[in-house]
Amino acid sequence: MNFDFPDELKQLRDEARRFLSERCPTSVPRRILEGGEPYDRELWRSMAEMGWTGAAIPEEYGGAGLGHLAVCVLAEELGHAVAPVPFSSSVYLATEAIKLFGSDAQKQQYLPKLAAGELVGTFAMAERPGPADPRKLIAHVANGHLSGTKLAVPDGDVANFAVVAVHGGNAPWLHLVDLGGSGVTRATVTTIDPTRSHARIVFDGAAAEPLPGSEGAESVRRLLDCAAVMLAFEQVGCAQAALEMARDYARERYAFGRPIGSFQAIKHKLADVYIAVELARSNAYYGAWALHSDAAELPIAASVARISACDAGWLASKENIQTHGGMGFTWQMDCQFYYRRAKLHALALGGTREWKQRLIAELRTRNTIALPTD
Amino acid sequence: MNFDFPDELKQLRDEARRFLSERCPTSVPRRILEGGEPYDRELWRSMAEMGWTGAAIPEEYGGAGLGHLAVCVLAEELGHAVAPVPFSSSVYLATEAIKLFGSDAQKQQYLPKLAAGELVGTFAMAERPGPADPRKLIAHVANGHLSGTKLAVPDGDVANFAVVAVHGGNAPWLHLVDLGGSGVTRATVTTIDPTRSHARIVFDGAAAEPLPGSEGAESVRRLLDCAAVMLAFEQVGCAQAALEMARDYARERYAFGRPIGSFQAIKHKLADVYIAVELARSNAYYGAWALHSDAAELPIAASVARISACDAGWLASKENIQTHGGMGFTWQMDCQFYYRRAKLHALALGGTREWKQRLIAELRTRNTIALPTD
Amino acid sequence: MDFEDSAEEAAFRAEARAFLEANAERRKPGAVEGYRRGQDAPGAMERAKSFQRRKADAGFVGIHWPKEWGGRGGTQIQNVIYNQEEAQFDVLSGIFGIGIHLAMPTICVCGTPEQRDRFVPPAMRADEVWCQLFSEPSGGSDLAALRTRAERDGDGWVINGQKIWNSGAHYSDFGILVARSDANVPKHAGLTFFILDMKSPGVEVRPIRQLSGSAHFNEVFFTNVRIPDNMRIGPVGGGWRVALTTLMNERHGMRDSPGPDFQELFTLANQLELEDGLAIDNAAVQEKLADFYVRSQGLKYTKYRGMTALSRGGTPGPESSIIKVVAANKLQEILSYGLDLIGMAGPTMGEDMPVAGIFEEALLYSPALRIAGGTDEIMRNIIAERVLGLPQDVRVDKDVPFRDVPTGSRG
Amino acid sequence: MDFEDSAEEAAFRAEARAFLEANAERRKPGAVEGYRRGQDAPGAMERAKSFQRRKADAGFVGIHWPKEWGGRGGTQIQNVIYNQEEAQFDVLSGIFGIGIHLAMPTICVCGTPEQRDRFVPPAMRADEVWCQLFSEPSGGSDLAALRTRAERDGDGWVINGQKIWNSGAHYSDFGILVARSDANVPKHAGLTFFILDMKSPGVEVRPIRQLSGSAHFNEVFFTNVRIPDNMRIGPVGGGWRVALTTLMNERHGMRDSPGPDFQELFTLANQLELEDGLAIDNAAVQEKLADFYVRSQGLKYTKYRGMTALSRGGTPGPESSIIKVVAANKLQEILSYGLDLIGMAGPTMGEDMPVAGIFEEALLYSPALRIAGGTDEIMRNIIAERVLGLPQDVRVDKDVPFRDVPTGSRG
Repeated sequence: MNFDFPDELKQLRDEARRFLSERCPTSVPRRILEGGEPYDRELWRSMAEMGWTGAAIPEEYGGAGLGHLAVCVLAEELGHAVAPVPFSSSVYLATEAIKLFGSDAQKQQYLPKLAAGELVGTFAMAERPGPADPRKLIAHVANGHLSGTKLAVPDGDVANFAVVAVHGGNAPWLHLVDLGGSGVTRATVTTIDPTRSHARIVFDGAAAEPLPGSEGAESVRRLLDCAAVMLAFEQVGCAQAALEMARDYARERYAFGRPIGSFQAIKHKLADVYIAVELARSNAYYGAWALHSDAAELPIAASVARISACDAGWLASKENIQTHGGMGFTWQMDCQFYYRRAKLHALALGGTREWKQRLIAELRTRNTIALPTD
Repeated sequence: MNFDFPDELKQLRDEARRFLSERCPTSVPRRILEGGEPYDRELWRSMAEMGWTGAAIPEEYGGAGLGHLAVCVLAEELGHAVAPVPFSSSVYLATEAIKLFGSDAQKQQYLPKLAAGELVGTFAMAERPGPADPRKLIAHVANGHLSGTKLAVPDGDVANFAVVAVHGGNAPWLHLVDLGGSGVTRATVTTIDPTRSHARIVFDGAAAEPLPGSEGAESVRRLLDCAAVMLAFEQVGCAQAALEMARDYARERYAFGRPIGSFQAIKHKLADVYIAVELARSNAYYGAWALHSDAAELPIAASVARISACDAGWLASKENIQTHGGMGFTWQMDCQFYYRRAKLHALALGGTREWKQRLIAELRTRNTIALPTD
Repeated sequence: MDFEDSAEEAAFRAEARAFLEANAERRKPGAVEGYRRGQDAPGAMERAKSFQRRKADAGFVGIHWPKEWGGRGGTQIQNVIYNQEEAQFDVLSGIFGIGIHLAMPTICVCGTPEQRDRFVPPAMRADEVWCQLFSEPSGGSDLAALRTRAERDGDGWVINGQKIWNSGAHYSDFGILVARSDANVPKHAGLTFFILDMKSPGVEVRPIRQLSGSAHFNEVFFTNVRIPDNMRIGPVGGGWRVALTTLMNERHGMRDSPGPDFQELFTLANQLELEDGLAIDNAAVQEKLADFYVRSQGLKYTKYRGMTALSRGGTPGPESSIIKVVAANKLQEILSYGLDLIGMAGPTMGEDMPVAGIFEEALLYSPALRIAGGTDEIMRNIIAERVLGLPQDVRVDKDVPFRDVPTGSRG
Repeated sequence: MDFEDSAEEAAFRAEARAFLEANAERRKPGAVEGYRRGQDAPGAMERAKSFQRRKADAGFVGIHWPKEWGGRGGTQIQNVIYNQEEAQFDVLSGIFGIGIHLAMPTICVCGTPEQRDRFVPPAMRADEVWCQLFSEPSGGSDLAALRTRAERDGDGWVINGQKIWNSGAHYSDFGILVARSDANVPKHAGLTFFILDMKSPGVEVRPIRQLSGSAHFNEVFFTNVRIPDNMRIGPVGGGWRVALTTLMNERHGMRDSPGPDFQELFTLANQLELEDGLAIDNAAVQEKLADFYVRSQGLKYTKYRGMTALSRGGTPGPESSIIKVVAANKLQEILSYGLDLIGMAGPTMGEDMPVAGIFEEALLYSPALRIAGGTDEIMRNIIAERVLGLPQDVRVDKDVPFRDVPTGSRG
């Protein structure tokens, strides 16, 4: 039994935490929230220099070749710091899509630049309110030109290129599009979390290059599964940070002559948050194992990790505000960062209802695997 | 705005509470739980003498003619006392079925005896685990003879006759069967609540008399709706009693040198129970209004009342045990009566999942009515 | 048992409706009720004042106040009926709520006849607007722990300190203020209640920006602000009892939460396409809808029970104390579920989102509703202690001089 | 990162499995795990004792105990591996758990070498069976508030009082007992820890019948029961520290709840016909199933994290403290939902009900699992104080002599 991260990755996590606590205190997301910049370019550059953006990219393509587990520990720390960078779009989605379905030429072309942080990629899928069901996509490609409208594309206004999901029929379902090219119109949109920029993108016959391996709607689901595991760690980190903020305030804030943390209403509230966060962490570990070992049950593990992480993030971030009382919903307090980000994450790859439905469908097809035993 | 019971019925409620607190303390359900009797015959007789069994039976048929609202206030008190009597089977179901669908001759024959408590009736529907869906019934009637097996019939071992639900096709769906007659085999079954006796009944060509008005599966649903409202009051009374028991114990029991009721863990737990009970009470009032005024939205009101009452009963009865700690799950304590009865009620007319599904279906057909406004 | 007006109630309702039809515009049907969307509109204050004047002249301000206060001498239920009718019109009476519902009743009950006759008439006609100066950063749920000092100085008082969670200080003429006149006695005993002229020198108002971006509250700072003694309400050191009179009138209990409710979720479910058909056809969505509907109905009929008591000249029962905590939490659950259904496209703000973007908007303001006007935790304490009669928590701050009560690094 | 055994672990697992195959019967696949169904079967004790003897002789009792205790000198993870394997067989080691997991470690750590050598060997081979005498009616969650008196009398002690929630007093040879030797000091300071010969005169055992009808617990009464002083563990007045050693070993944290879990609900959903097809095809049922699955998996992998720590020679992290409270509540929710699906036919007890009637059976015993071994409320206090480091609640019973601590009419 070795259900834990190897020591070298724990060291990586400690380094990441030290770096981010110094380089990305909450004043950084606050600057993005209030200022004009879409993300912290400086921070992004340093992350790239440290090899974070290429952590899971093989060395032959200019990456660190540390594998998915390394991305998971970095994701947890970036979530803890609510870092305003396009890491999830570029690393969990764009990079992953090319690794999974790209030709060697495409890997040669994109991965080294992604590893170096010179290119920022993203993933464009949603076309209307409702589930992220690839079979319902309207966007399409006709002889190399992609048309369709994509909503709330994370980092859509700053990314250099996008992996765009289309209804591919018997052809590939994922295509690379240069967002600077012609036939692409992007409009920045305001979201519930302005610390991460989003755009509405209209593709009108934009030049598109297929990812040859991405055949069938399953390939889109596969990409979402991989991203869901890595994002789950970011969500757990974010929830953990909200819990720590609430705990610290409950220790220091007095009411009725005693610390509010000595009242069971607060103690048991935060105990319940701790429970949710630890369940989510354990389930994220399960996802990491499945992703790392390329297990057949990845769709199950990814669903479990995502559902659990979404629940923990929502509970931890809203009860952090509640624990702070009136100050909790002021602009000046940092509670808002976790609350906004937690909900953004919970919507990013589709809501939990979709994932629960899919989880049961997957369990029914292979229910001998991974049923809770003890 | 007059959303309350008339004063004369409030007097009836007070009389009922006084009578039951004296005549039906918890030693009475305990006697039934431990002893051999299926129910408290003495208590039943006195209830009949006071006219409770005939409260909603028109005077022309020997009843008190007080209408459904009277049954509702009595039901609440009987639930509060967890009274071990066949009131719900005989009054909410058997009597109601004959009133709704019986011929005048049938009313003449049955209602006076039901009012006098000389006859005990019940309702037999469930044939297998799963929803109480009349369209799925297998029991059937062929030239006056009924065949089929009914599970967990409340008071099935003591009732004189049963209103039996069958798949009636174009003929009536509800039939009267003399449970003492030939072709009827009943076996007492143990349930989660032995203070209310149940039986498995096999009908093998038993003489059956149709209730002429009960045409179509709708008539069965209609009967369930009417019963659900009256049962909701019994459930609210039961939940209220569990809350009062927990509150009293929390005031008197000391731990760590103070009453456990001074700990927020207990205070907020019981506050949440109070909230659930009051929401259920308000929704039961809504059901009573719809039943009393024969409103078109009865199916909606009955569903809302039932779902709310089931939730309140479960929460109140399980947290009453929790509040009592170790003593709470001992045989000697009375907590068990509310816990057993609450779950029995929650299953009696079908589980909440069924009712929620039905509620939304009803709202969709007539969603202009009764959507929450303010 | 019925939901009908009595003959008198019906007559009054007709009168109220006639006044409103003549003086205000009906809300568009199906218009989504955002959070204070109206109050932030340009020119709102002017329109609000001119309507308030006509409302007062028509006798619909202070409906249930005794005549000697300048009220109509009507009943509580008439008040409820008027509010039901007004709720269907596009007016902003809420801006004057603090003056009409909190300040004036307090002044009438605890103040002198002179104070009453001076302040009530202009408040009714919105010639003078009022705000409340109770909460402090150090206080929070522990309201009586306030620290703003009131020191005797000749024929008056000098105020120093800070208030928070104030609504409308920037447009108010007067405020009701509680301050500590003696820190050497236990906390409830050392308070005194004043009327403050908001134009007094030394009063500084700073808006507090909320998570949602809007600023509906202020911090108010006092630097040697003078208040003449004739602006004191009730005895020196008797401020807590006066403040309780105000808080009674606040009646948190009956307050509901604005924003997406069952109807908005139902509308959304009828619009959204899921994997296999409309959301409203999905059993999982139906079950959630049913849960929310049952709770919404429970609140609605709990209010009806309270209104019935009013209609009989009584006061609402203890069940009204559940409304705020249930409504605020239901709101947060509904909007979270609505966003979950909208899914990947959900984070976008804007009225072109499903159901006019109410789910996204509510996400940002809803946390305040579980806190303002009594946190969930305080509401549950109130239910447990006042309704169920459970004993108080251990109180370490009760019988000690206020200056000796422990305070933490976060005040 | 993997779930595999190390080479040593695999070898040990093979050895354990070989022993079990030779000495016990495998559980039938899909057999529903009721609550202590096995222990109540006729002849259970004899079978349990004979297996325990073989288990001890084969070196699988006290696997991780040091050799000088008479243990195998193995590792914690070997202990876990053996238990995983044993769990697949139809054996009843649980009956001896109090002696092996609680009493012996306490005696070895806090007792004298003589006491250890006298009691450990027979306990390991089940020649002597042990029970625990800690809880009292007046104590409940406030364990240290116990009142059973221990008075000095010459070379020994005289015990008077009452214990409750005892398992196995009627078949036990010895019990570990905590009693109050001094009521004039604060409650934790006045306790002393003893070994009691259950056959001593003055010991009376009365079974407590539970809500479920079965009686797995006893009350034990002491009337002038004599205990020689050499049966005392630890110093006079040092009983609380000794008791804590015992409680540590209880490791509530890692304990799961027996009864219906996701698998049983999944099985039910695959059997039940709803209005429109199988329950498993209903989206509302699927959503509930998913919620339970996610929680069950979360518990499973939280245990794996703890086992990984053990496998590295460490101790499980704080996350293990969540297991009991989550498992007990999940059980109650699952059985309630299962019954709801079974519906009108649901109240009937019996193995011919769906999934062998486990939902109906669990309804009656499940409340105990949220209370026994630490109530939900105590477990949350532990998480809040020991894991999150939140301050203790106000303690009015801490620095006063025990006899002066307020007690209510309900003890």
